[in-house]
Amino acid sequence: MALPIAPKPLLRRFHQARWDEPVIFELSVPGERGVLVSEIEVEIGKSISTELHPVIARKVAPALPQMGQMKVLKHYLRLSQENLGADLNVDIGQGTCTMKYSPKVNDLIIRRAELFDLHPLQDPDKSQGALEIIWRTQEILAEVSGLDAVSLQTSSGSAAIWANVAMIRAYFQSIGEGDIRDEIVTTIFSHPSNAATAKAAGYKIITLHPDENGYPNIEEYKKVISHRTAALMITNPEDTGIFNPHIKEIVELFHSVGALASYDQANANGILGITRAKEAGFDLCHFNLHKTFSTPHACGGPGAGASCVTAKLEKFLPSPIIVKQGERFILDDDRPSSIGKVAPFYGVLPNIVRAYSWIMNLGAKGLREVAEVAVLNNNYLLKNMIQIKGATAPYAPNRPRVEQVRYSWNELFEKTGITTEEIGLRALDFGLHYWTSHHPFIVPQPLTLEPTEAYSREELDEYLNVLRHIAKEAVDNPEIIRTAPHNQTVHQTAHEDFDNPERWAITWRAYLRKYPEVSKRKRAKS
Amino acid sequence: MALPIAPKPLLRRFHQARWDEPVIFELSVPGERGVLVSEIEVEIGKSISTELHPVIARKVAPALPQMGQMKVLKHYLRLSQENLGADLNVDIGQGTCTMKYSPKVNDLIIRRAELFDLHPLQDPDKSQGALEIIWRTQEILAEVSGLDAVSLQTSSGSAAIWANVAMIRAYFQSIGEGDIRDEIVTTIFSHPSNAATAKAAGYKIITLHPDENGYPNIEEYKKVISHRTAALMITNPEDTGIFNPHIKEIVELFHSVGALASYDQANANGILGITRAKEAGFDLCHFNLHKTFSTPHACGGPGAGASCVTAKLEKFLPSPIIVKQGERFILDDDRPSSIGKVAPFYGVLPNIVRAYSWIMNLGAKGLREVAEVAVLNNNYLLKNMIQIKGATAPYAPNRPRVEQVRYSWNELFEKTGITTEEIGLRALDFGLHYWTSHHPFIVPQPLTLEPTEAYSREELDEYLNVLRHIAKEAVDNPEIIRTAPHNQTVHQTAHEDFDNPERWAITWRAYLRKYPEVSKRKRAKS
Amino acid sequence: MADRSKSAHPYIPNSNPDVKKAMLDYIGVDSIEAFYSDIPKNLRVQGELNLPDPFLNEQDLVRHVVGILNKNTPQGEMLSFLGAGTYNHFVPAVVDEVINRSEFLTAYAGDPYEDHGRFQALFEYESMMAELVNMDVVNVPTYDGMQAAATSMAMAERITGRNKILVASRINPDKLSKVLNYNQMKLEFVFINEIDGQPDLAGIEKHLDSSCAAIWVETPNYLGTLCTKIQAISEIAKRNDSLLIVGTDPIVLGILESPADQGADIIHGDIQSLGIHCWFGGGHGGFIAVHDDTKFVMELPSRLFGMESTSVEGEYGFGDVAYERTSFALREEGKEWVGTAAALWGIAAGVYLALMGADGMVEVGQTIIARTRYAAKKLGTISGLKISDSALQFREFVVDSTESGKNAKELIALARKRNAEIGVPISEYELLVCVTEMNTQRDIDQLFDLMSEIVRAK
Amino acid sequence: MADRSKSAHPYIPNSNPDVKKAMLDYIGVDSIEAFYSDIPKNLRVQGELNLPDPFLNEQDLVRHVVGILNKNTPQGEMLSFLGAGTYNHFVPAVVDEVINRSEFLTAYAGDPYEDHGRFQALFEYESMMAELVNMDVVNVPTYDGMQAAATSMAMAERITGRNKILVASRINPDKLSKVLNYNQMKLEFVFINEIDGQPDLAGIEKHLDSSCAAIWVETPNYLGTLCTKIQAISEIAKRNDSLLIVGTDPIVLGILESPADQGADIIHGDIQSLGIHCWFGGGHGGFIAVHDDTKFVMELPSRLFGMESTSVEGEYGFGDVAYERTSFALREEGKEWVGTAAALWGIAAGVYLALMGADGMVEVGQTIIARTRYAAKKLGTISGLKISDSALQFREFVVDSTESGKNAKELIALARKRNAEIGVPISEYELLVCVTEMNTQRDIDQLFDLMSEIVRAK
Ligand SMILES: Cc1ncc(COP(=O)(O)O)c(C=O)c1O
Ligand SMILES: Cc1ncc(COP(=O)(O)O)c(C=O)c1O
Repeated sequence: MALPIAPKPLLRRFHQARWDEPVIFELSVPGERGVLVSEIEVEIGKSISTELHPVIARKVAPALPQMGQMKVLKHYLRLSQENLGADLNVDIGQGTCTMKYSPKVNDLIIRRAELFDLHPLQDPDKSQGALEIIWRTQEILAEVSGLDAVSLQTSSGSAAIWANVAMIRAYFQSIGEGDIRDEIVTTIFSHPSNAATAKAAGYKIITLHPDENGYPNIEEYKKVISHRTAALMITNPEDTGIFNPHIKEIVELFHSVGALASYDQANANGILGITRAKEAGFDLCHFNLHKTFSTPHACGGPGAGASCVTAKLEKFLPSPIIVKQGERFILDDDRPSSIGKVAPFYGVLPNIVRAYSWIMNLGAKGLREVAEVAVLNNNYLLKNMIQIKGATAPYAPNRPRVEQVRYSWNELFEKTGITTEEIGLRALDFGLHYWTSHHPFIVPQPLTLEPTEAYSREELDEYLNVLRHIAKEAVDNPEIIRTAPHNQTVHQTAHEDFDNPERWAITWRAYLRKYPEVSKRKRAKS
Repeated sequence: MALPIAPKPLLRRFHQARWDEPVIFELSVPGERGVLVSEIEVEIGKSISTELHPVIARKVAPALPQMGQMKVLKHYLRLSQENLGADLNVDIGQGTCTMKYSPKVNDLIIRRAELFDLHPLQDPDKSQGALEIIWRTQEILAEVSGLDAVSLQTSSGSAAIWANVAMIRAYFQSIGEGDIRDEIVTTIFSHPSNAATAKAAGYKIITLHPDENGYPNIEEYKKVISHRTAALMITNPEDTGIFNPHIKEIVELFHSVGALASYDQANANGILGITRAKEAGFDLCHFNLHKTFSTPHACGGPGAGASCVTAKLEKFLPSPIIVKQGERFILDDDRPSSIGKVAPFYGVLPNIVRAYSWIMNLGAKGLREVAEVAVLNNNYLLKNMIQIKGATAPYAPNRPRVEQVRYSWNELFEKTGITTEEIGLRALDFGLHYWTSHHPFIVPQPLTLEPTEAYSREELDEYLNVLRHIAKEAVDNPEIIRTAPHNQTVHQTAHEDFDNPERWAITWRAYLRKYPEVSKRKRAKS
Repeated sequence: MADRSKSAHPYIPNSNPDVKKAMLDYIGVDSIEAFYSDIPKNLRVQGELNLPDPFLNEQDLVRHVVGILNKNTPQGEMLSFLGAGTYNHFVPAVVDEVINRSEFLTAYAGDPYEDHGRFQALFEYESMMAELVNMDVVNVPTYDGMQAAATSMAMAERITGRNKILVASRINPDKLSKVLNYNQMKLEFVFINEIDGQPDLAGIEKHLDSSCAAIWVETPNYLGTLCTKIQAISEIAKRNDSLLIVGTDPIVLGILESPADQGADIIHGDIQSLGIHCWFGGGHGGFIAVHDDTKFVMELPSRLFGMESTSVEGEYGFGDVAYERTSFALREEGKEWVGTAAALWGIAAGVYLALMGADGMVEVGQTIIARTRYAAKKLGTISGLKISDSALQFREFVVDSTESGKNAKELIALARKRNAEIGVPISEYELLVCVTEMNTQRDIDQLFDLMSEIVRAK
Repeated sequence: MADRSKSAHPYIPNSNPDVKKAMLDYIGVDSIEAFYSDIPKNLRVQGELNLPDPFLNEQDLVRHVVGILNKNTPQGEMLSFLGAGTYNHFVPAVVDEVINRSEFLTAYAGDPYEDHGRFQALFEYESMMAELVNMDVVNVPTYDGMQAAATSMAMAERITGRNKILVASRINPDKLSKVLNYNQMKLEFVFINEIDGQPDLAGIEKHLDSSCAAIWVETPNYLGTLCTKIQAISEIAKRNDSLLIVGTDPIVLGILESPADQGADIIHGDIQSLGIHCWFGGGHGGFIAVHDDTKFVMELPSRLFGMESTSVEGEYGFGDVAYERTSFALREEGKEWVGTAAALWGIAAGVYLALMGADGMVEVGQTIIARTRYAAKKLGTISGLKISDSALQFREFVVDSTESGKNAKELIALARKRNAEIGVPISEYELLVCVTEMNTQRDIDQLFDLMSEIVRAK
């Protein structure tokens, strides 16, 4: 042992932080306090009782943990280290989710009282800044989609799709076709939320399957549309990363039977400034600000959704909308055809401001650069991936992909019995997240990679090297894969109980109730 | 594998995050950028050249890494996870350093433009808030020490001690004894900075050693003081945690020969509101705001020092001081006897505000509670520690300790050959920091534990359990200790090169220069 | 020296021309255009998007955006008594510290291995919420309380197979708008007016029939009134095999008996009060709680994180309970849908509850009650204003200004001139005033002075 | 319900009376007093400390402290051209993100194992600074640039065994105060006035003798003037076996040849410009750079983090180089002293340099030069003001107002009335004006308008 230091091996020798933390209730010590509450002033205390009506007064205080402040902090900091986070990861394995850099400057910008300490019902004269940013973001997204009007009220992509479905429904009700048009057409490689929200709105769902090109033949659409069709709800490029070049024709087909067409642009990352809802003739579309527009994913929300519509549908947008009047920004709530509220107030402001900042740092040229480099990165991965033995990119052979590719490990599986889930668990040992794509697995043993613009070539190579290595291990040493993860916070987790109502434990209290031996043990200890 | 889950073992199964990160230069890719700079306006660009005089213009840009922003962030986030941090640790193993909870609310309070974006020379009318907090903190610390005047200009404890030495020097110069009084007396269990700063100020150092009580017999002081003595500089309780009850007598002894007495109260945590510099007659003392008063240690600074003096020495305090005039706070710089500047401007403002907030959350009662619980925690540890086979608490047997104890593993070492350093490395495997105390090791195989008020009984027990376990391992399985750490970011580090000028590498460029094979390898790779 | 035009964008490392070229060469194509060959010309945007000029460097960007935001005035810089859906409660610093951790802020959909922390934190959130409501099952938060309400109704429809909801409390109109629109294809809503702020039991009985899926009560209701009749309504519902759905705000549950203990089958609400800033109304999350009964659990659309053992003894593992319910698994055959929701706010609420503990939740309830009652009492002494009995009010109450001759909008306008927000107008002469633990006695006394003044003002 | 008096303090978990009692019982004493038995009665504080009433809960505390801080006006809300030791440069968000990470913010003195991250980050800081200065050794930051200067002189004394420093540049008076006081027992300082802002070579030669430990030059000097004579002075120094010590600001080193390449033996300065906010003057750190020469390295008092191999191939380890120099190891026999210093600012500066990269450092230098020159040129056109040649000015320059009849203090007072800070007075009629990349053309044009106006004002 002495200088110089040998070269590092090809693969990172990773271990995730492991704190073996108890569940927070186990850290409770009677009498400890995490934070004290503003006290009732002596004068108020003298004259005012705090008793509640005896019928409703709580008799037993809730059994929350009692912990000193540093203990609470420490527990959650440790848990945070046990969480990978896009900031620490080469997060290209979560295809369809557009994991990209959420710039820290945008987080810094939002952490100010001038944003977090605004009440939605305060004098609009004192929230002109917030309203201005919402309005500007609406304007920008109108241009990015090519459509005419935008609402930022929803807090996720699916909720924005929901709002779009609700507007479709309202539109047909407004023209007296609400009862007739009860079908919505989607494709199996469109995000599940298109089907699910439409179903929740009361529609019957017709799902088309792809041919060898990766998308349904246009003839399939012709077979299913009719006067009962309310709308097409489609992602394009679909989850395969394949762009359906017939999209305009398809939209026209729907229009020809009086139906609408709604475009799921949750992920517009590969086509920013390249092609839009407008060019293909869509009536509605939505964006996820938490994907394409970089707001952080926040462990699964809050996100922020944008619903964009043509002028024809503008009056159905959720209320209020923010409009500019002279130099002032006002809330317009007087909109009788509106579908009303889909979410509280005006949307997830911190995310709207973040997205606005992100866009304003890039401009039109920058957005296009985002798209181009995302697509470049994706095709670079594709070129490499299909050279890995056992991996394929189903459909449309030799065609480029847009922003992502749904790969298949089926060949590897057939040869070795190693599944995509197992590969995923093994990838964790190298500090990389890997997701096996949405059910149902139309593509067998799927893996969807979406590199976005945020990752450097070296990082893409790191990911590829790990996959190459695991593909080789599947042949040479499958046991190490089957017993993975080895270098993670926890080890292989059982899962039978998760689907067994008698045995599952969704909360600590349910766990103690269902497994009294644990409570007994705990009581014995203390 | 199924619910319920078995009890956790006694010791935490810990692994620190391991990212195996390259050195940042290895992450550089030509052309990448982390942040762009405000551009020269077109109009300025047209009329103004940016060329420097050719004699001094840099010809080759500095060889800094070139990295995208997310890559920079990711690198440092990963390094941060590879750093333990008091927030994540049961940080009682860094005795003498008063590791305690640095409340997050205080960090939140300081992160505002009204503090970080103030210029020290801006209109004092526009920085009254900052001046007010400095002034209030001065007043509070005067009361906590019992002395008359306070400067918060320094950024560490040692620097505050330095300021105190410089004032002692100025004092004797002012009374014409500057040349005569050239000796300073300290004790071996006073913090090394007392001796070192005094030496840097030009003094000869006389260091007294303890008797079996843990402090020098008062007769030893009598032997060394004379008209050449400038001052006593002493910590009390000393690093052993033993309070010298004769301190008032000792101070009087120094006064009797015309010398001053300066009290190192870096760590006053066990005696807040219990005893002060005033009561023992000291002329000067200092506090570390980053210890007793909770400001975060910041990887080793910035801290914040407070120098406190009696009225007699007030005129020597560093300039400016902050004084209250009517309702205004002003900077007084017109102080001809002042030692001048010891540091820029008015001190480390963020830390002064943090300390102020901490004190204002506790008040007099709270500070005393801090002291009492710190001492309780310490004596709880002591009671447990001396029951561990192989561990002892040298000096003053059966006496209580104040806020810390210097223990010795000498018995364990003699029996097993396991050193305190080795125990320290093994403790890391359980996620605990352990420090072997300052050189020189007067106490053989030392360990100084200082639990402060911040840790709960359960946390103290966790630390004790680990030490008990290691003490047992030393007998049963010493090899596992000798090869530790096993669950850390890195493994046993060589150290010979650190003391070999031919081989050490203090910077990446020096490394590449001294080990040309590395550069060659890197060139070959790219 | 430096040629600034060649810089890669800081967020796009491979935008550096040399890297691009090398990658294109590797792939074997000439230009990025090649990857767009599937997009027909007539679908292509002509030229550049028409967007405002960007601020390419961070310094200028910050100046621009912060410049706009500074046109806002935060509540902290005024006297504010606004509620009506978004509430100004105290957020301990530790909450923000935790949810701003990169690891939590930027994570998304990792497995229960590399995202163990997220799973555990949300399991703990579920568990602490469960203690508040005394029920064994709480979801990973959905978007907001409005969605939680809407979904609770939809669940009742699926559970009972019936299609009518009796609305027995006065509901926040925004929430109602959402609930009605959401459920319009499947549920009919019948409104039964409150009497003196309490549900009208006789009215409920009158409308009860075999099509009644559930009775919907809120406590506090839109006007801040706590409901004393939940137990009674629950008995009525039970007799009819209808469900009792109760909306509440969890911040009251330190002092209020959980509706579950008075017979509620489904409890829903918004968690914004639990450690989440106002964010101009953009900081909401919804919870739904049910008993650990398959019939109910299987109708929840949200994710449910449960605990599990691992291959190592004593190690806590986590994962998705009953994943096959969800739209992720089943598309339109799943329960409603699931996706990005409000997980980070759930973590925030969990940290908040852990910090507060039992004592904190009791105390904050007491402080709010005390200050609400104090404010109601004081304002009631102003001639021209009428406040109904505040004994059952929590955090909000109604001020009726009819007698003063000034309507709510006029009063608000006068107050705003004095940098104060005195409440939300809910009818021409009625103001909904909100008092939280953030409004100290001094604030309330100031409100009193101000109201006295503006009521009299000419 | 809740008895608020029995709560443990949130920062002191064991302050709960039951826990205290249990611990005392375990120890076997009656009360905490027992632990203080060594502290004689006459040393005990009588009664309680006389401190202001505390704000026991976080909500009230925040309101109190933020209330005081809000009396400040940040530079961002005025027109500001202040420098003279603390500089308003842009701080990228990532810098604050990194140094606010709990792990870095609260760590202290861990081993190179559990604190691997801190060691690596500071090694990288040293290494990036080393590239800026083109020297192989840079310390873990000391307190500030003033201390770095003072220590550089002390090092020269120890290295050469000589006791005189020739001060050839105009030095910031605060820094000078520190350096003189620090070194008063060991060094004599001889001041050689500059000629036209440049060191006086002849003057230096005149004072050079065998007692001369070093010549001290600053570039930029106190007035912002870059020094063109370092090479020449280095040759003079070398001939006399004296050292050349150069003070600089690292933010200029993207465009300025490193003084090391012109013969400097020790370079020192402040790192506040590199990603650290102004903090009212409380955000400073000092660097000292030397060549990798034992004679120099062994005289550095600060910690030096070096790289090492570990027992695992390819793993980077880190640790303290030449620890036996330090006061930690040797008490008064160490080199000056070491302790808590400014490590976190070192990490900040490292992150800053990594973000900026070579191009960024060049560009920021160019932007500052361009705007400084533009400002000097514009202000020079105002009649009554005189600005000397700005060709060698970096970031600061002097405005002489003699001809206007208004002195510096008057001008400043007039400007402050208009919410502007126009500079720092350095003599009766001289103002030191500072222009950084934060001052855009618009700001400078506003400064011009304002100066034109106040120079004319009656
Ligand atoms: C194409 C597409 N549509 C919709 C969604 C749903 O978005 P959210 O998770 O925000 O509900 C996603 C996210 O995975 C998506 O990729
Ligand atoms: C008693 C004592 N004095 C002085 C110091 C020096 O403080 P600093 O590290 O801030 O220079 C310390 C810190 O370890 C200390 O414990």
